[in-house]
Order: sequence, then C-alpha cells, then structure tokens
Amino acid sequence: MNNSTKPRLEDLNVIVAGQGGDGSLTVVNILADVLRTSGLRVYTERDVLSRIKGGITAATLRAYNGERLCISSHIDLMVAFDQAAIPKYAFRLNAKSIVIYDSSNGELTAESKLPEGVRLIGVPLSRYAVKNFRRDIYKNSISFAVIGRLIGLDDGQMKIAFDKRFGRRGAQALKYNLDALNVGCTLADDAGLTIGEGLFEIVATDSKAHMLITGNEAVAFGFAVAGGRFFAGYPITPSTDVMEWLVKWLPKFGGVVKQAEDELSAINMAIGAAITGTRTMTATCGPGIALMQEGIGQLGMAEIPMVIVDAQRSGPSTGMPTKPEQSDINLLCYGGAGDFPRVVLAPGNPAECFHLTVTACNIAEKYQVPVFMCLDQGLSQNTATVDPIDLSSVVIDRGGRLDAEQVSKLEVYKRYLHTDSGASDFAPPGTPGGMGLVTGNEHDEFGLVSTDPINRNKMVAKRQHKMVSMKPELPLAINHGVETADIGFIGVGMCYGVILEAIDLLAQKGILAQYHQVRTLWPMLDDTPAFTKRCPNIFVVEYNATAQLAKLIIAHGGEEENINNILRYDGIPMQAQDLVNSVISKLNLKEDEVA
Amino acid sequence: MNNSTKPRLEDLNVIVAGQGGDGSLTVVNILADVLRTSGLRVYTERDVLSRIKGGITAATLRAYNGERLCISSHIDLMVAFDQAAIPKYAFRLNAKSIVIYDSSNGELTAESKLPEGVRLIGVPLSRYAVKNFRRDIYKNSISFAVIGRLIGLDDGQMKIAFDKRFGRRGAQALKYNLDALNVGCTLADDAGLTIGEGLFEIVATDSKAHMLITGNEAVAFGFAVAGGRFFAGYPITPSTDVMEWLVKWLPKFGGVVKQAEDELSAINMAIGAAITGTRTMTATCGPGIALMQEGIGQLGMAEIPMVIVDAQRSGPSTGMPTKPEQSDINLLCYGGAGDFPRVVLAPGNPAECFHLTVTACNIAEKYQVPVFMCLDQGLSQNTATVDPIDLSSVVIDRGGRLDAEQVSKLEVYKRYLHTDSGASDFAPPGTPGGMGLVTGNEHDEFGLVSTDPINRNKMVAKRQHKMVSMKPELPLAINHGVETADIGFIGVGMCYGVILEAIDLLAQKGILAQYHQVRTLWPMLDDTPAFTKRCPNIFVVEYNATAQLAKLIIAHGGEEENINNILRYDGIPMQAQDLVNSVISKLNLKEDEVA
Amino acid sequence: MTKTFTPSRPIWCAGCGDFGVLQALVSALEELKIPPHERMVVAGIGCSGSLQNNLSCYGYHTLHGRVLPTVTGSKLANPELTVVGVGGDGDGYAIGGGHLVHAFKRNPGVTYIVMNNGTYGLTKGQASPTAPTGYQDNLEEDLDPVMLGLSIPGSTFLARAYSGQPAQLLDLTLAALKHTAEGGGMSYLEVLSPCVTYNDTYRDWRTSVYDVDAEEGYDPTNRAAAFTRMQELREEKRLPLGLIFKGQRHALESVALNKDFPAPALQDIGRPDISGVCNDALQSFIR
Amino acid sequence: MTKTFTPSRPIWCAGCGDFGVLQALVSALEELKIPPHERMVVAGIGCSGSLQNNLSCYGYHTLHGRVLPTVTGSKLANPELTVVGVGGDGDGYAIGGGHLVHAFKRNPGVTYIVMNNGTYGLTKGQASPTAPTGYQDNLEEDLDPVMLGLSIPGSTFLARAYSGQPAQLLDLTLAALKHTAEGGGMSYLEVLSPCVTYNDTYRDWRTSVYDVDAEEGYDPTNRAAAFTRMQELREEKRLPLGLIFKGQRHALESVALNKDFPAPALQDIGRPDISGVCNDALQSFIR
Ligand SMILES: Cc1ncc(C[n+]2csc(CCOP(=O)(O)OP(=O)(O)O)c2C)c(N)n1
Ligand SMILES: Cc1ncc(C[n+]2csc(CCOP(=O)(O)OP(=O)(O)O)c2C)c(N)n1
Ligand code: SF4
Ligand code: SF4
Ligand SMILES: [Mg+2]
Ligand SMILES: [Mg+2]
Repeated sequence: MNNSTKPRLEDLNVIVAGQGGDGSLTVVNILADVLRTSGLRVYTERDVLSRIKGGITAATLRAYNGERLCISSHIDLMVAFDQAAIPKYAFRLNAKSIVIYDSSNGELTAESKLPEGVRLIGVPLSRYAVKNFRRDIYKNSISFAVIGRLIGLDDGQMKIAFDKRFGRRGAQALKYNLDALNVGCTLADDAGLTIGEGLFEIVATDSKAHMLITGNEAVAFGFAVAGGRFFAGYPITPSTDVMEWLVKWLPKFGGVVKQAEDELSAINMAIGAAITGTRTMTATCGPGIALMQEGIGQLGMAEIPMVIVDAQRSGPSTGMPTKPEQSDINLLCYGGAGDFPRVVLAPGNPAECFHLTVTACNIAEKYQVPVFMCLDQGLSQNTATVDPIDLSSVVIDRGGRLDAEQVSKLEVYKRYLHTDSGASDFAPPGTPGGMGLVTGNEHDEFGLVSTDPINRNKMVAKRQHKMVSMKPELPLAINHGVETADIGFIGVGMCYGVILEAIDLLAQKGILAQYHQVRTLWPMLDDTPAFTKRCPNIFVVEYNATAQLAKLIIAHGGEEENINNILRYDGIPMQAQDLVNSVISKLNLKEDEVA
Repeated sequence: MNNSTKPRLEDLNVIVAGQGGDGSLTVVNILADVLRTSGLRVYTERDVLSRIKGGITAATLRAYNGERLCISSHIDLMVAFDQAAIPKYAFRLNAKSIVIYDSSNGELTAESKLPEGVRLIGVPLSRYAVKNFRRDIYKNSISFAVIGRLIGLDDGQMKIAFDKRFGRRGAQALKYNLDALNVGCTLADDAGLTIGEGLFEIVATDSKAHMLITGNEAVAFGFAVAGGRFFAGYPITPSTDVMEWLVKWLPKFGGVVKQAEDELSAINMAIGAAITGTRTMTATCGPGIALMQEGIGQLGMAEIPMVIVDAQRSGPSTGMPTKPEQSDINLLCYGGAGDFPRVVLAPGNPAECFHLTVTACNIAEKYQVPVFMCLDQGLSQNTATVDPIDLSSVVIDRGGRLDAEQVSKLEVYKRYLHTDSGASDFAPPGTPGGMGLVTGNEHDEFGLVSTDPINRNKMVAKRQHKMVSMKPELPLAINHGVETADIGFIGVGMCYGVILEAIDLLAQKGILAQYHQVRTLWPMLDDTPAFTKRCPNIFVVEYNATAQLAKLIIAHGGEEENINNILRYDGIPMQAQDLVNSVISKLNLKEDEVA
Repeated sequence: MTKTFTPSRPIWCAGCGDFGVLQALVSALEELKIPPHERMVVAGIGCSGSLQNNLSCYGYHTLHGRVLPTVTGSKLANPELTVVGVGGDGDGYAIGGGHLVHAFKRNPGVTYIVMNNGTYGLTKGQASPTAPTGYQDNLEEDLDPVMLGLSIPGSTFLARAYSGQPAQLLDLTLAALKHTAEGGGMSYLEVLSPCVTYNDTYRDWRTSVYDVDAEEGYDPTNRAAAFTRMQELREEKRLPLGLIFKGQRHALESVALNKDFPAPALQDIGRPDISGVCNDALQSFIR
Repeated sequence: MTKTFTPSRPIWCAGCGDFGVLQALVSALEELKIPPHERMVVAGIGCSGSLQNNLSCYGYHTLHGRVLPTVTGSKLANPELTVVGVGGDGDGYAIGGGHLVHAFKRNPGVTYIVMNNGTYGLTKGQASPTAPTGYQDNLEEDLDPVMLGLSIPGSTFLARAYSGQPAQLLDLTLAALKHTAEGGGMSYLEVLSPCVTYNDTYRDWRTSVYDVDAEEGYDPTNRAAAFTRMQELREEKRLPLGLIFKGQRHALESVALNKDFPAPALQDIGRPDISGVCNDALQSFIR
C-alpha cells in the first residue's frame, strides 16, 4: 500500500564531487550499500585523475528498482565538497536537481553554471569537520547525514551503514565517524531537513541479497573458482584491482600471486607457471599489453595456455590512465608477430566477467592458446549489483591433460602430437615418461627445433586449426530486445548498460530496437556478420576514434552499408540518451515526432 | 659477333651447399663478384640455420643478362661440400644440371635423389685442402677453380677476384687462397676441365658498373644519405646487417650508432635522440617489433618521428630465425595500444629500399609519426645488382623545424599547436624560447597533461588527421606489365622478383598479366582497392599463413571475389614457376593448352 | 620573448618528499646558470614523474621505466644539453632495473635523480623494490641501489640525499650536476623522498639516516671500502647519505661521437654531401 | 616405458665451452639422482640456449632474456621440480639484466647457470655486457655479474667456474644444485665458456683465472669481504673462480605458498569447493 505523496525513489542518480582525496568515493560507497540493503540495485562510477590528491574528481551512483548498468543523464542530487567542482558537472543537472555544497568558504557564486531551478543547500561541512575533529576528511561523514536525511533514510539505517563501514577500522575510527554523522544530523536539522522529512520514498521490488562487485573483481573471482592458481602482474590502472583481489583471496584457494618487476617478467613468470600445468592469468591494460606482445606470441607458438585480462584505458601510450576506452581491440585481435591462434572474449557486465573467465580458463587450457578478457575501465572498475552467482554451474574442462598412469600406457609421448583438434595431450612436468620440449622456435612433434619445410607446414596448420575446432565452444552473441527490430546496436563492455537503457528509452518513444551483444571478438563468429546483413540500421557503439570494433566486423564480412558508428574517446562515459539522440538524428526523426 | 657454339650464359643458377661453416656463402659471393664484373646482373640468396656451425646450408646465385630478383627453378650447377647436402636440394636440379661434389670420402651414393641425366664431377676438395693447407676451409678456394673452369672463366679473372676478396685480409691469407686456387686448377685439369674449355660463353649486354647490395644495406645507406644521424638497435637476425653497416659508416657521416641492451632500450634511446631533433632509426624483426610496441605507441602519442625497420622473419615468436616471412603485416598496421597514426612502407628491391627510406625519414619528421620499413628476410639479406643510385635525386624535407630566429619571431610557441596538417612546428631542445613538454599522456597544446574532454577530442583529431594530410605524399603502387591484363598480381618485398619473372613466363605462354606493386601498406591508399575492383583475377602473393596482406586490402574495400591467395610459410622462397602454376591451375588451364 | 608553457603547480600531496627534490633541482640549475632552453628534463612515470612540468625546461615524459635509455639517446644526440633524468623507485629499479645497470656501465653524461619512497605512489601503494620485507606483504629483501651502483665497474658518481635535509640535498644535486658538466659522466643521486600518503617514512628516516659526508676517514674514491661501509650500515639498519662514491671514467659521448662533426642534432643535413661521404659509401657497393 | 624425445646432439661448434657445461650438468643431476621427469631445464635464446635439447628432462626454451622470470614462475607453481635455468651472457645480462637483479632479490629455489663467453654467439659475435672495452668497438666497461650479485642483499649463492677446468665446474654445479635442493634458494653459477668462433678466449682465460676456493682465508660467507676481493682481483685483471659467496635466506617458495595446500600445479581443481572457499568469496561481495 503506497499512500505517500513523495516521489517514488525508483531511479536515483547522485554525484559526489570534490578535490581528489576529499573522499567522494567513500560517500558513494556507503550510500550504495545502504540503498542496496533497501533492495534497490545500484551502479557506481568514478571520474578520477591520474594523481593521488587534488584536481576535480567525482563518484556517481545510480540506485534503480531493477538493473541499470549506467548512470542516467539526469542527476538528482549533487554533493560538492569543493565549489570548484560544480561547474564541471553542472551540465548533468536539471531544474529538479538538488545541490548540497560546502559553504565553509562562503555561499556559492554565480559562475557555477547551474541550470535554473536547482535547489541549493549550503552546509559548512569542512568547517565543522575541522572544528570538531581537527581533520577535514570528516566532512564525508558529516555530509552523509545531510544526504541521508534528504533522500529519506532514517538515522538508524545510517548508523548501521557506518557500523559496517568503519567497524573494521577499529573502535576509535568508528566513534569519530559516528560523531561526525551526528554533527551532520544537526546541520541537516538546521537546513530544515528533519527526520522522516526525506524527499523520496524508496520503492524496491526485489528483496534478494545482491552481490556488489566490479568487473575486475568478478574476473578475479571467476579465475579462482575456475581453478586458477597462479597470477603474476604488475600494477597498472585500471587493472590493478584484479591483482589486489587475488592477493587477498588466491592463497585461500591454494594459489599464489606474484607482483613482478615489470610486465615482461609478469607474463614470463606466468608462462613458467603455465608450463607446469597450473591455470594461470595476468592482468594489465594497453601499455602492459604492448609490453607483453612477445610473450603472447610465445604462448601461441609454444602452445601454452593463459588468460590475459586487458582492462582497457584511454590510449595511446600512457594516454589518460584513469579514463575508459576500447581502443586495444586491434592490438588484441591482430597483435603479436607472426600468425598464431588466440581468443578474445568481451563480457558486458560483472556476472559475465565471472562466467567468461571460467570459459576463458577452459578454452585456454583445452586448446593451449592465449585467451584475452577484453574489458574496459568502466566495466573493470564500476560497481554493480549482481544476482548471486550460481557456483554450481561452473564446469571445469582441463582438456587433454594426462596423468602418470595415462602416460605410462602410451607407446610414445609427443608434446606436440598432431591431432584432429590441433591441441595435443599434455603431461605436466613431474610426470614420469612425459618429458617433452616446449619451445617458441618451430619444432617437431617432440618439441625439437626443426626448420624442415614439411614439418613447418604441418605445424602451422596444427596451430591454425585450433581456431576452427574450438569455434563451437566459444560464446555466441546474445540478442536482447526485439529480434525483428530494424534498429540494432552492437557494443561490448561498458556499452552494455547504456545500450540496454537506450533500447528502453527508444521503446518509450515507440521505436523498436535490439542489441546484438557480441561476446567473442576473435575469432569473429558467424552470427555477427550475419546480424549486420539482417538488420538494416545498426549502430556500433564503441569507445575509440577509429571504429575498431565496427571495422573488425566489416573485415569479417559484416555489411558496411548497414553500419553506423557511435564513437566516443574523450574519457567520458556515454549515457543512454546519447545513443537515443544518435539514432533519432541518424534516422532523421525529430524528438517530437516520436513518442 | 657470336660464332661460339657454346650455350650462351645469359641465365646461370648455381647452388653451393654444405655444412654450416663450410663457406658456401664465400664461394657464391666471389662468383657473384666475378660475374657482375663480366657485366651480368646477379642475385644471391641463402638458406642457413639458426646455428653457427653444422647443419645443411646453402647459398644460391643467379647471374642474368638483365634484372632478375629471384632464383630460377632450374639450377644449372650445384657445388656440394657435403654429400649429405645433395638430397636436400636435388629437387631443384634437372637433366641438364651439373653437380660438383666433394669426393674426399668416396664417390656419391645412390641416395642422393638426383634426377636422371645430371652430370657428376667428383673432386676431393677437402682432402686436398687438408693435405696442402691443414685447414679444411680452403676447399672453398679449391672448389672455386673448378667452378670457374666449368663456366668458362679464365684463370686471370679468378685471380683478380681473389685479389679483391682476400687482399684486405692480409698478404698471407691472400697467398694461401691463391695457392688453393692453383690446387683447384690442377684438380680441374684432372677432371678434364681445361682452360678455355668452359661450358658457357658469358653474354652480357649491360656493361655499366652496378652496385651489389642487400635490402638491409640499402636501407642503412638511404638512412645515412637522408641525414639519419642516430641509430640504436639490438642484434637480431635478419636485421642485424642494418646496424652493422651503420656501425661502419654512420660515424663517417657524423652520426652515432649505439648497441642497446635490449629492444626496449633501443627504441627508447632512439626516442631520446629523436626528441632532440635528430633523424633516428632502429631495426629489428618480429620479436623485437613485439617488444617495441609500447615505444611505438609513444611515438604516435607524443608525436615523435622515427623510422623502424622490420626485417620480417618466420614467426610466430622465435619461429625460424633465418627464414623469410611476411607475417608481421598485421602487427605493423594494427599493433600498439590505442589509436595513433603510423605509416608502413614496403619496398620491393634494394633500390626502393634506399629511396623509400629517404621518403620514410621525410614523412616521419614532417608528420612526427612512426614510419615502418616493412622488409622480409629475402629482401633484407639477399644481394642484387642495382644501377648506381642517383644521389642527386635525394630531397630532404625537414617539415616545420624551427630555428632560434624563427622561434624568436613567434608570439607564443606551442609544441602541439593545432594546425591544418595535424603536425606542429618543432623547436629542438637548445633553442632559446622553444621550451615545450613532450609526453605520452594526453596533453594540451603546450604539452601539459590534460584530461579535459574537449581538448582530448581535438588532440585525437589532430593526430588522426595526419593520416589524411600526408596521403598525397605517400608512395602509390607501381603498375608493371600490361595494364589491361585480366590477371593481376599483388605482393611486396621478396615477392617482387618472382612476380616480375612470373609475368614474363606467363607472357611466353601467351597469358597477359600485370603486377600492382603496393608500396604503402598503411594507410592503404585508394589505388589498391580500386585495382582489385578493376582486375578480375588477382593473385595476392605473400609469405604468411593467414593472408594478412590480402585481408588488409579487403578490409579497406578491396574486392574479395577477385582475389586469390598464394601463401607460403615454410621458410622456402617461392620461384616464378610456382606462381605460373598457381595461375594456370586456378584458371583451369592445362600447361599444354597455353603456349 | 616568445611565450611558452608556464610551469604548472605540482600535483603532489601536501608533504610529499618530491617538493624538496624539485626545489633543490631548480636552485641548483639556477646556481649553475643553466638557462631553461639548455635543460632537458626527462621524467619517468609515477608521482615523481611529473616534476618536469614544474620548471622551465625542455621536458619529456618517458614511458614507465625508460628514463635512462632516453637520456642516453638525448645526450649522444646533443651533448650540449644539460640532461637530467628524474623518476621514482618503481620506475627506476623495478621496470627500469636493467637499464640502471647498463647506464652505470655506459656512463653517459647525464644526471639521474631517483625519488625513492619505497612504494608505487601513483598506483596507490604497492611495494617497490626498495620496500622493506613486510611492507604490503612484501616477501622480498629490499634492494640497495647504491650498492648496486658500486658493483658496476663503469659507475662514477653515486650519492644519496634525504628530502628532509634540504641543505645536503642541494649540495649533492649541485655536485651531481657538476660531475656531469665536467665530463665525468653519469651522476646518480637517490633522494629518500617520503610518500606521506602510502608510506609515511618521515619518522623512521629522520632517525635512521646516517651521513657519510660527515664521517671521518670515509673515502668516496674507494669502491670496495664504500661497499663495505654500505654493508655495515645496512646491517645496523642505517640509511647512508652523502657522496658515497666518485670515480673516474670517460663519459660515453666523449668517445662515441665523431669529433670532426657537430653534434648529431646540430648538423645541417638538408643537403647530403653527395660528392663526399655519400659517394664513398655508394662506391663501396660497386667495389 | 613410454618413449619420448631422444636428446639431440649439441649443435655447438667443435671446441665450444658449452659442451663442458652440459657435461657437468648431466653428471651432477645423475650424481644427485634426480630423475629426468623431475628436471625442468629452462633455457634462454643463444647458442647456449639449446642445452635443454641435449639431455633427458622437461625442457623449455624461453624468449630471449626471460629465463629467470620463467623459472621463478615454474618453481612457485611446482616446488617439487628441480628447476634449472641456463643461458648466455647476452641473454642473462643484457636483455635479462633487470630480471637478474630481481631474481637475486627474490631468491627462488632455482639454479641458474650462465655460459659467459663475452659475446653474442648466435648473432655472430657482437659485444655482450661482459665483453671487455675494445672488443668489437665496445666502448663500455665490462660488467662483473658476480659483483652485481654480491650487491643484491637477497642473493645467497654466487659461484664462477671455467669450462676449461671441468673438475671444479662439476663440483660447483653440484654445490649449486645442493644449495637449492636444501632450501637455500637461488644458486647462481657463471661458467666462463669460450666461444671459439667469435671470441676465442681459451688462451687468455687459462692464465687469468684465479681460484678463490684454493685461497687461504677466503671467506665465502662474508659479503663485503668477497666484494673487496673481487674488486682487487679485477684490478689485477684476474678472473675469480670458485664459490664466491654463500648466504642464508629463505627460498621464495617456502614463504609464498599456502602450506595447507599441495603445490599449485598439483592441486585437483576439477571440482571447485563451492560450499567452502568459493562461497566465502561470494559472500564477501554480498557483505
Ligand atoms: C608499462 C607500465 N606499467 C605500469 C604502469 C603503471 N604505473 C604508473 S606509475 C607506476 C609506479 C610508480 O612508482 P614509482 O616509480 O616509485 O613512482 P612514485 O609514484 O612512487 O613516485 C606504475 C606501476 C605504467 N604506467 N606503465
Ligand atoms: C627479443 C630478441 N632479441 C634479439 C634476439 C636475437 N638473439 C638471439 S641469441 C642473441 C644473443 C645471444 O648471446 P648470448 O645470450 O650470450 O648467447 P650465446 O649465443 O653467446 O651462447 C640474440 C641477441 C632474439 N632472439 N630475441
Ligand atoms: S601519493 Fe605519495 S608519492 Fe604520490 S604525491 Fe602523494 S605523497 Fe607524493
Ligand atoms: S658460435 Fe661460439 S658460442 Fe656459438 S656454438 Fe660456436 S663456439 Fe659456441
Ligand atoms: Mg615510488
Ligand atoms: Mg654469449
């Protein structure tokens, strides 16, 4: 029974902005946790700089009664720890938005570029933090009270959230933060935001417990569950979280993580582990993938399994390290010297990150090839609520791995035996009788170096043939939306969320659209070029300047004439409305003709 | 006036084979020199292993009255220092061939797989070498006398050649080798090969002096002439000769060569030099190109000029280090993380290696981009006679390089100033007032790190726009043969020679063919896709397993239906006859239907 | 005067040791009267790798770990520049570790300043090669790069300063620049430069630094003795500061370049010498 | 018995020093009764990098320079293997120089044998990092990798042999393998192994080697003293042979692995523990 007159909180978008180090992310994280506990699904995003303190940064949250893996174009609430942050994000506000800002240094000036109608609430956050706790950073906790009151959390809920968040930091930290929360409540009272007088009523229809997880975490978790037992890496934004999760967890699975001195060492340590028969992964992004190119070719030639995560960031070169991009697609698909088999998988959400990592581990081991997990900063680092993963669905396929008994029954063991699939059975080092030579030089079936041209031809064919034999096991695209729709989207990674919302927004306007969600980029499976022939108005949505994904599809027989490009490479995540606008303008529709 | 009854020596193909270290290459080199001096054009090729001594290796020579940049399928003369070498190369002989072999350990056995009719001349080369000089290696010089007599060189000519070859090694070396030559002459007498009784009469119609040069040497020479003054590299077959030529010569041009500790250091040393405004180059092959990927992206992002030579060898990974391949095309065109401009030039012969290197230096400096010289082991290492290069044709274009006076006249100097071409004028370090920041992070016009989205969009456009503005300056394809022919070839590097000969062979059979010789692989210029639409039967000839060149053309709008692939990746150079056979079988012609 | 970029304000956290390094470098360059256009400051990737943006110079931001090959190339191409490389401990000792060995071996005329904070600041606090065992689960023994420098026979100038002691830091920065300016080759200065955010070592280091400059009888020209002293101090858990070693060897560029020509970067290459060396090379192919 | 590859005949030039290294390694492995299937021999790229093909073992041919990261990974994944890395001086000290520093620092339980011939054999004789100044126009001072090893505090076993003195070579190979087998961590053995084709140093080395094993009072447990002696001998142009340093530190794998589990390579991962640790991890995301 809903007899409240307040707006139903089914879609709340909050941005918390300030100087780097102001703790915007902390505020958003606590808020995400509270709202998730209330049954809403949440999604959070960050806009940070490649520096540790200072500069204008923000964290954004969306709480939605259902799944939404992107932020809306309409921000309901902005919290600004620094007034200088307001103009940077003001364009995302509208007449109904509310802005809470730190008024310690005075009231807001006119330069803040705010739209008409915005409701402003100045609170001297920093002043009270310093006054009461001698540390500016407590403004976070103070602000939280104001936010909570505003959106209608009760003080008890906020306290529970603080217990959860700060409890593990020790009693004193908890106490100070709770005190700060109290200070905030008082300031909220002053600002007229009293208990129970929140602006919204939270409406949630899904009461099950969700995981709150990033793509990077889901890849790491998937790897551990899939039996991954060795990880070597070198820190690089935005992939580092994969290593950090594994540092904490992999030992509990019986595995080991080694931070290497560079990416060359990382991939070669991983090779060292992989050749013992251990499931192995490394994670990096553009600059690191570039450095690993020689190692990747070695995997292809020497037939060594490995999963390699590319959490793509804005390139080229060092680029914009904290910003998203999808501009390594070419490098993943075409990189490496010489011809060798490889697989590139592209999940669209954290759950898929988990499941495709399991697939990646299986394919890598079974076919003894490198398998890339093609992510991007958004998918890698943004958090989303996910239905608890069904662990019992995980299937491990170790391919032709031989134990001592199996080896002993063979007449002859050849490390690179020619087979129908292209992959040879493998006896891990330590197995009596299974000795073999593994090498990145061309070799015969035993692994002895050979330049015999007949052998060469057979070995090239063996390796290339894997690309054919594995095809039936590779993830096909998923088609979302109305299959007969004339408008189709293609996009991977962080495009997933905006495309799905765009389809909904278009539907509201009476325009039917569908989403052909490619999941295997290499080898390009037949369903994707086929889709481009079937659907007359396709929008390939991607984060790069040269339409790498669209060109990849076209190079594999995709219908160029049906394809339009939506490209973004300025480091800013797209919003669903951007796609809607593109579709409408491309189809020469006026906004008011539709809907 | 030619009243001789001997066969005219207008096309002589000789293979000298033995164990690695037997000195086959030396014999071929001397022979090449003599024949060149007689006015024939020569071409030599090697088939060696990735080991210093031992294993079966060979050097091959073609002497032709005109230009031929490949070996014929018909070997006229084989010299075998080791009888074990004979079966390996026997398939290249025919009924008219002659084999000189070392009979020190006895007569030839039946297993040598020789075709019927071959004339065998056993000479105890090694035995006489050891007996007379205590060193097996003198069998080279001994054998030379036999070869010389056979083909009709007079003893004086041979002596002159020896003076030239061994003179620089000191008087003693010369004396011993001349003695060995004499021993050889005696043995030749014994074998019935007397002075003036040679089998051929050398016919040469072109008496001008030619250069004898490899592609690697021509690139190195071109670089020096083009004002290249810094080279850093790391040894790797088959690119090392570039460095070795420059070690000897670049200091004489006022330049410097530094051998680095690895390829990462090499390209970054080269970057260090390039940012001072010095024309800079590095050279490597697949594994090194792979390692340089991060550096290459840096060149693109930070707008640093550089020429990078890829002497492609058989891959992937370590592969077959001494064997040819063209399988880095994908890596050159699509490698590197992120989107950035680059150029890939592909010469077909040593003269083009020279001229395109000059072009590469100009384009690199003018547009501040990486320019690849895409070679292959065959083009890189095989020697060919070339008309003396017209040095006066070399034009140096330094682009927008500013001197102190020019800078002083500017109101403001911006390292990354937006311009029409995309390239910004450059003040080298040391120029008063020209200070700027160069970085691989995204940056503003001054080079200050920036993630501003508007700036980002402009900077991406700036870099990408270079690909458009430079297009008119890039080398178009050259069309050889009959432009209206229905049969067309496409191919680069070492395919050049076989394709041209194949066209001649086809013409002899009454089949008209043409060769569209692409010289710029990236950006793909319009003339190539256009050619594939115009010519209905195109054979793209390349040395890799996945048709990288053909796919590159198709990805740029080439007409897939007109394209056939001729692929080779077993490490063996193609022969013109192979192409002829492919064409005939593809066109469903029987050999005897034609001609 | 032509206007060009205005050095930006450092982006470091308040209290970061790198401020001191910047200050010392700026003062030293000014004291030595090296004009901005003759300064080539090459920085690695890391918090430390933004220093070049904060002073007037020709600045270059390398790839992570590649400061030393880059400065070697720059110096060979134009020895007239004052070439200074700067970077972090992750940059210089982890990914750049191999280049460090080879730079010492080559002894190019460059100054190399490493801001050692025992952590990867910019990637948020992972253990670097100089992090002690136990920091962030680090299982490895920490490296002493000065000892490493001593072990490379080509090295000629090894010093360590602490950004908490600005006077000595300035002196050693000056000494380093002078060693190189006088043709001595590479001067290597490690500065202990605390990361207040991820590894605040001010308290520790304040008490554990030890000044060999002030030690009677310490002989910075004796490589083996210096090594022994470093080893002893390490066992006592002290951090040696000062001019630790100074040797003599020709700078790379003094032997690598053809003295008959101007520096490679300064040659007028616009018109090739086609009747001279170009033709000689051509003739060598005709033979 | 299952048939597998027959070790191939070495492809080295007659007289190459590497024959001696192969011989010593085979003898030592046999003397220590390490069966072929427990041997993991990892080789670099170079003439030296073909050694693994010439004995019965699990062999792996790395990329150029990557022997040490590879063996570190192999040992961590399966510490039950006897892991031996072999390679050349170009492989180990030039392109692999950075990894050498970090391997010493980590001290994994592997034996690393470098065949030092002062040249790049396989690419036909360019100067390697141990080539003396003047060899092939080399302008750099040659590296002494044993001194480098001494300067890394984590190193525990440093020795040098000469393939012209097979008895000592065998002894040191045995000692190296034992140091590692006993849990001492990384054993590093450099073998002076002449390249008769491009750098025939037999004559030189025969007279310049110097045996510290035979020197009275030489104490291989004293890092600083060892360094001093190396430096002295270097100045005398002598090449020290013998067990140069032996220290104590835990092997990397002994602290890096979770002892509650079998080695990573040996775990049965076929069925994930979904009610145990997998679920714990899942719950941590629900919180
Ligand atoms: C090839 C590559 N790998 C990893 C990174 C990510 N990265 C940036 S800075 C850094 C380490 C910084 O540590 P340090 O050099 O000590 O500098 P500090 O921030 O401590 O000053 C790393 C690993 C990168 N930029 N490039
Ligand atoms: C990335 C890469 N760069 C270069 C090479 C070429 N290469 C092969 S062996 C070698 C050096 C060999 O020297 P060393 O390690 O001393 O071995 P040796 O032949 O002397 O035993 C080089 C540079 C390569 N294989 N890979
Ligand atoms: S994170 Fe550490 S190193 Fe980086 S600026 Fe802050 S204090 Fe300095
Ligand atoms: S070239 Fe040198 S290192 Fe290589 S096998 Fe021959 S002697 Fe040995
Ligand atoms: Mg640091
Ligand atoms: Mg060597």
